[in-house]
Amino acid sequence: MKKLSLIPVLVVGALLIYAADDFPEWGNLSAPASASPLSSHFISNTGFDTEVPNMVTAVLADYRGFDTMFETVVVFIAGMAVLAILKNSSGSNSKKKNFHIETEPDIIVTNTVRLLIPVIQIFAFYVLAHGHVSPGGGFQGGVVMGASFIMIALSWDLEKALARFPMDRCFIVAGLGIVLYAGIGLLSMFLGGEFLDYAELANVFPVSREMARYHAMLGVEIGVGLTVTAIMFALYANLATEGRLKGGL
Amino acid sequence: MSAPEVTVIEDIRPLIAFVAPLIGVLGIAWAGEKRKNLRETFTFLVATIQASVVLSMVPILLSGSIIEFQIWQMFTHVPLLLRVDGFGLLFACVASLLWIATTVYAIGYMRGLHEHAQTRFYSFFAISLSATIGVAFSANLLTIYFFYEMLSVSTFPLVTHMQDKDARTGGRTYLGYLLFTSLCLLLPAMSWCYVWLDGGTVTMDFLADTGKVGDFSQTTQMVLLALFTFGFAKAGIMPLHSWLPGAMVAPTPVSALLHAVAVVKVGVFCVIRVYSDIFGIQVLQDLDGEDWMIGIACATILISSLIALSQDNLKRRLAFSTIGQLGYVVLGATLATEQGVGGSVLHIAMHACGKITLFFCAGAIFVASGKKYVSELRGLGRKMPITMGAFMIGSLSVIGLPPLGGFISKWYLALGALDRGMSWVVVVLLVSSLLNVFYLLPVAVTAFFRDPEEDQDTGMKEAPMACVVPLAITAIGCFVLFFFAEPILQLVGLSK
Amino acid sequence: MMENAIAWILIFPLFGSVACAILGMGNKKICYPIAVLSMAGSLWGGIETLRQVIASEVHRVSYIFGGWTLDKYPRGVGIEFHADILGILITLVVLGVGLIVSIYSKLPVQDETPNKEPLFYTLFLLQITGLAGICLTGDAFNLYVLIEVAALTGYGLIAMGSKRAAAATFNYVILGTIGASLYLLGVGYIYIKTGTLNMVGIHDVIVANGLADSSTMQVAFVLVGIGILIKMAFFPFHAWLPNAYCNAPTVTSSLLAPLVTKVMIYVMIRMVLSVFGVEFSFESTLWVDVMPWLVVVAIICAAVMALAQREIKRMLAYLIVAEVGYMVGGVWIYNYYGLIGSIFHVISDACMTLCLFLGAGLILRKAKTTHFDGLRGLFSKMPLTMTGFFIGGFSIIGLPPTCGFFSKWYLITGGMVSQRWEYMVVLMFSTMVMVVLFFRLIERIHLAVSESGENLGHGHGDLGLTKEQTRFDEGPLSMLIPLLLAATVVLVVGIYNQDIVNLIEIFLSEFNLPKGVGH
Amino acid sequence: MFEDGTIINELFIERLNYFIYVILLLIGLHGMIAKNNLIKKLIGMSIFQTAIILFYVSVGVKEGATIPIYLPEHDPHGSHASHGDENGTEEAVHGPVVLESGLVKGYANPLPHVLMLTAIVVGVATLGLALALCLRIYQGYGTIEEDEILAKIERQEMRLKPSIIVKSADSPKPKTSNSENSAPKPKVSSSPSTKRSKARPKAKAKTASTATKAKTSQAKSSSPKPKPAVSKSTTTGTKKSPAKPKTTASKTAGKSTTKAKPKPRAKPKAKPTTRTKATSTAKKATASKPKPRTPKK
Repeated sequence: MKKLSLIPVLVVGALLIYAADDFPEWGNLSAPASASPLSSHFISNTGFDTEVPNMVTAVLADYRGFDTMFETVVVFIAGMAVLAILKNSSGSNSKKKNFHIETEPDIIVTNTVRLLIPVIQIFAFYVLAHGHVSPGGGFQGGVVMGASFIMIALSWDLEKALARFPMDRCFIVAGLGIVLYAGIGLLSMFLGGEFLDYAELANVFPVSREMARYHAMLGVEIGVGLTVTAIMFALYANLATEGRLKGGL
Repeated sequence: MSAPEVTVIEDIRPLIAFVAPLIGVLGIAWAGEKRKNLRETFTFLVATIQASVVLSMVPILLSGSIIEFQIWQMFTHVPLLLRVDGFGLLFACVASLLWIATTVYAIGYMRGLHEHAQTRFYSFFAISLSATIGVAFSANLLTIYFFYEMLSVSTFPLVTHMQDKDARTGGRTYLGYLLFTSLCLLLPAMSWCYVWLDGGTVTMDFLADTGKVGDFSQTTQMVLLALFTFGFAKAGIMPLHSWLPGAMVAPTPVSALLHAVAVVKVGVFCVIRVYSDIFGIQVLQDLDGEDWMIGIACATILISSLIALSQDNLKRRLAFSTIGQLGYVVLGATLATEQGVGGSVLHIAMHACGKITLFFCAGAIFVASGKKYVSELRGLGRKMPITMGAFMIGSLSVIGLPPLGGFISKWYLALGALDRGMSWVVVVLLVSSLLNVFYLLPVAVTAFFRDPEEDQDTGMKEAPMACVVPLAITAIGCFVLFFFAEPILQLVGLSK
Repeated sequence: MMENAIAWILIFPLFGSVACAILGMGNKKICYPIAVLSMAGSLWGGIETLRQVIASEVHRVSYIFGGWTLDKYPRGVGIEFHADILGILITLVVLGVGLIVSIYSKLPVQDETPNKEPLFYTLFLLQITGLAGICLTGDAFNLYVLIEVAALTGYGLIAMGSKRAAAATFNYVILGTIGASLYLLGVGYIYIKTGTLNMVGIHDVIVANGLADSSTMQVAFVLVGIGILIKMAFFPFHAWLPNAYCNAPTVTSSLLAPLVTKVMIYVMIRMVLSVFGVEFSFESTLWVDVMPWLVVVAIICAAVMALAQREIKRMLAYLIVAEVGYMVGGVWIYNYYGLIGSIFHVISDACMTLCLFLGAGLILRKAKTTHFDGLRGLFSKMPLTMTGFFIGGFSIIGLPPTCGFFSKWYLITGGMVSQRWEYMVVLMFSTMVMVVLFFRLIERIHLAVSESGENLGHGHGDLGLTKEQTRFDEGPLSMLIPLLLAATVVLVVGIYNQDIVNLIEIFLSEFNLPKGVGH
Repeated sequence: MFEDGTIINELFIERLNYFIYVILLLIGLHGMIAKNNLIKKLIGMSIFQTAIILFYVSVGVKEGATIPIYLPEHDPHGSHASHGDENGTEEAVHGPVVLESGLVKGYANPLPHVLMLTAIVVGVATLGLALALCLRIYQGYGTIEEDEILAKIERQEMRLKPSIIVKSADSPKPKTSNSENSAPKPKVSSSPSTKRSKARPKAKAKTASTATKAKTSQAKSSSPKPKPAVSKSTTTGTKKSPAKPKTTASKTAGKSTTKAKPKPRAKPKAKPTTRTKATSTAKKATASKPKPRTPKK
């Protein structure tokens, strides 16, 4: 069986190597991908269209904002699906495993974490908000934020983390993130543009059309950040406890 | 097969004749097992409506026009079109009139035997008749196919009515043959015509597109002819005949109407349509390999008659007889002469009347005495004189003796054969008539002239009135048809 | 509102799903009406878009998200929704099926996944969002994202089923990820050569730069093609499908079975026709020579495996695999009629599979099993369900006037025009297999005979069952009505096939497809 | 050695990234297909996706270009050093401008990065979901080795199979005590088979199963008959002919194509009466099974 599985693998490999011969050279400036009107438009016009210095953020949240909305939805789906799979699923084999730790959490660890957490969370906000000018954005910020809650769960126990961020609230926050994202799109649609045409927000906010895009992007990133934060923590909490949400690692 | 200049009348009546039974099904199902009389009233009512609608169209046809009604556009260029021409109307008349008789008979038969699931029986019976009328009034090949399949499926619950092991075997053979041929032979053949004829604009209309198949090469034409002939397996041509004896597990009214009239006649009706209205007489006569088809039809006639001789089960014997008689009809179509086709058309009516009488009798015997086998019938003629008398008449009609209907159709068939210069076909006809005598007459003779067995219960008498009256009527019909051959031919438009 | 109808198609279920997730925490009962309403709203958007598409001169609606309109910006800067007739037709199928299933879902979801209704409906609506998006999107990468949306929700929905569902889903995850990743890789190959992700843009660049002979594009075609074939459960890659659909909850299988494979076939048609173009796909690759034979193998194997099953849902799952073979074959026999047949079969197969799975769900609910041994007497117990179920069955066989007949007619005609006899023969073969499958089922239900052929009753219609077992006992109306609705749709699509085919012909008229001799 | 046009030059110098990604991709693919452990499959999946990410990012590389963030001199808001954006009027004066075409080559292509951000997120989501499935599978079957799961599923199905038959068979005549007695029998007899089917190859089990199959099919065929005088273990029961069940059994055995449902006779010594016992033996069997196999690896 293992030998057999090599056949498709090698066939795929041969195909890919065959095609690689035809690729433009690595880093070639005149390669179609780099020289296409699309790429040059993104590079030359991002500032003009949106005033965002970070092209990746602009492409992510505005030019291809629709993609990113569904990307957020994918994260949301992952959380919902994991919950759906693991909820009430305690099977026969799960009870023999009991990791309940009787000892108190280590004082050094907890105190260090206590100090670290505000820093991490502020850093998360920074990554999120500063995504316009430096690498960063909603996903990255959200993951860092989610990590801070996971850290609580790791150093104390899951109950403490869940007390701060209960599972119900997790999903409400995640949902709100999507509502925020899609809501901004919807609002711009009601203002006369297409769905996600942030420029239309200039009709109600005292900013130029470009700056409207700029600010709406921040709103969108916050939405992404909310969803990612909540789902990252929810994923951890569910996976670590097989969906029972108590005990755990 | 229609006269060259015709006026076309738009009329909804063909649709009414088709839809009436379908609506009737709702009433039948609603009445259900609890209100038997109401249910059977519905059946009777629907049958009467259908027959009267069909009959009401006869004067229009006789005045030289045809009726059309388009239901909907199926494909580009191909409408689901109902058209009433003489041939179709004749078949519709036969089917719907005999349905009335069968309804009455079925009431007697089913109640006499206390059969189960009579609601289902009557419902699907009505659907089958609806499909039969649909076939009769179809104006093109796809329309006919449409109703043909409807008939195949709607008769399945009737064939498997007994719901036991035999029913399963019979049902499997039945559907296996019919659906295999229609889906695997007919569909490609139709698709072939549709694609390769005249730039895909051919509707395969029976009126407008006659003879267009002649554009194909001889080989292709021959393949198409074979596909169509065997594709309509309801016609029971020899290698594809065994569904018919298998379907005899059904209750007798089903065998009587469907397997003597509706289903098998739909088969030969379709074959005639293809031969005379898709290929056309001229194209067929020019086709080299067409003699093969005549040979197959003749072989069917002879072989089935020989098999019928060896059957002891009365219904099976009649079934094989039916196969032989269907061979006559196909033979007439393959002869591709005016006279031959006329003979085929007549034989549909004549044989329907004769064979349904025989089946009615077989059923009546079963109801009255529970006997199924020919060898058990000794002396029965004295107990059931009307039944056996009708059986005698039916037999003679099928054999083809004047003054009974069967004679005329055979006469025309023979004329058609002579037209083509195939005298050997006439010989086949004679030999098979002789065989008919051998396997049909002994039944009546045994019943009338042999002494009853000793242990026979003496209390036996005629079947219920509801059974006897229809068979008497159809027996009389065999006489009457003898004198109505000419009007029928005039209706069909062949009489010059 | 009207001009954004195409966006509303996705917005309704998207917001509906979030509403289910948030509001459903408090009150589980609210999820069902939300789902039905958002499906209805979405369907409205679909119908409105269809109207716009038909009304427009070029028969397509282009909608670019974010206001990156073509008059001011180059094509492909924003993400485009590109609704041509084909796309919007399949979208309507998705939405219609979604609406019917959402109505159907009330009781089975309550019973089969207790306390998980909000989760279920969230994933359900997002599944529809993903599938509808796949049909509409005009961006190759956005298509990948939407495929993953549909796939991930599908995993979640299936895994809520029986215990075995988890293992089945895991297989699905692995194969599905391979498929989607290969597609993604293929898109990367396209991008490296064309520098754009917009489907129209890709096609323009391929034509303008003459990329047909480029080995990169050839491999991209293979990668995209195989990725899609895995996703649509084409025969050698079908392993994930039967187990996943059999063990899924009733509603899940009724939703996924009609849609997922069909939508992926739509993606293949779209890739072949609109993205790579007719010349590239059919003239400069070997697929035309190879695929019909693979299709032959696929249909035969799937049909034979379906024959071996003794359980309705599993049998249907293999039937889907066979049907996928039909449609793929219809595309690769490469002619006008084959494509009409393929597209129309996508529509009709969705309807009839829906019919069958809804029926199977009702049978499971009332008869407690879908194994052939437990079905005797169902005709008298639940006649309406059986009518609906077998209308779907007859459609699969291809009996008129169900829609299955008409699609099969076009497929056969296509095979005839291309003179692909092997395809025609295999169509006939599988048709006969389907006759056997469904009439065997009818036998098992209708006759008092066991499989090995013994009589079970006393004769005279006695099925060997008690009175209670044959008494009229239909399923709940909320399930029965959707089934009958689906059965009606099967008939209506059949009867009005000409209207649909006319639309398909408008779509196909812009491609240069061989029509056969004399056309 | 490295002249232009040689394959080595083509592949290893100019397109080294593309070569490496292919290798990674193949490793991942092989892991997904061939590995037996579900977690290892997931690791393969991650490698696979990462390889694709590497490919995309390689596409975005431009020689001599910097990251796709505007340098201060190109910043749409102007240089941060000289101008604060303290008031809105600034933009009108110092509005953003389109970058000159000559400068475009100075920035890397942002699009692949954006796409890969999306792909990463999708990968994470898939991975999370797949891990949850693994947990669920582990809960259900107590293992994450694929072949063991398959074996367990097969065994469960087999255990399920007679119960379906029994259900449908005894349902028509629930009153007759005889058929009730006979009905659970195949269920019980099949439970120890869990051990057997584990121990011996499938084909052998199939042949051995014929006898019990006869029994079960007999139960299936005979119990709904009107005559309740059908006793299960002997062949005297059926009125028609005692030979009949045997023939049908062989027929069904011949027909069973896809899955062997081995139902060997109950061993005389192991006669568990309850299900729990059966599962415990099954567990034992699985526990003992991997041991001989692991050293092979």
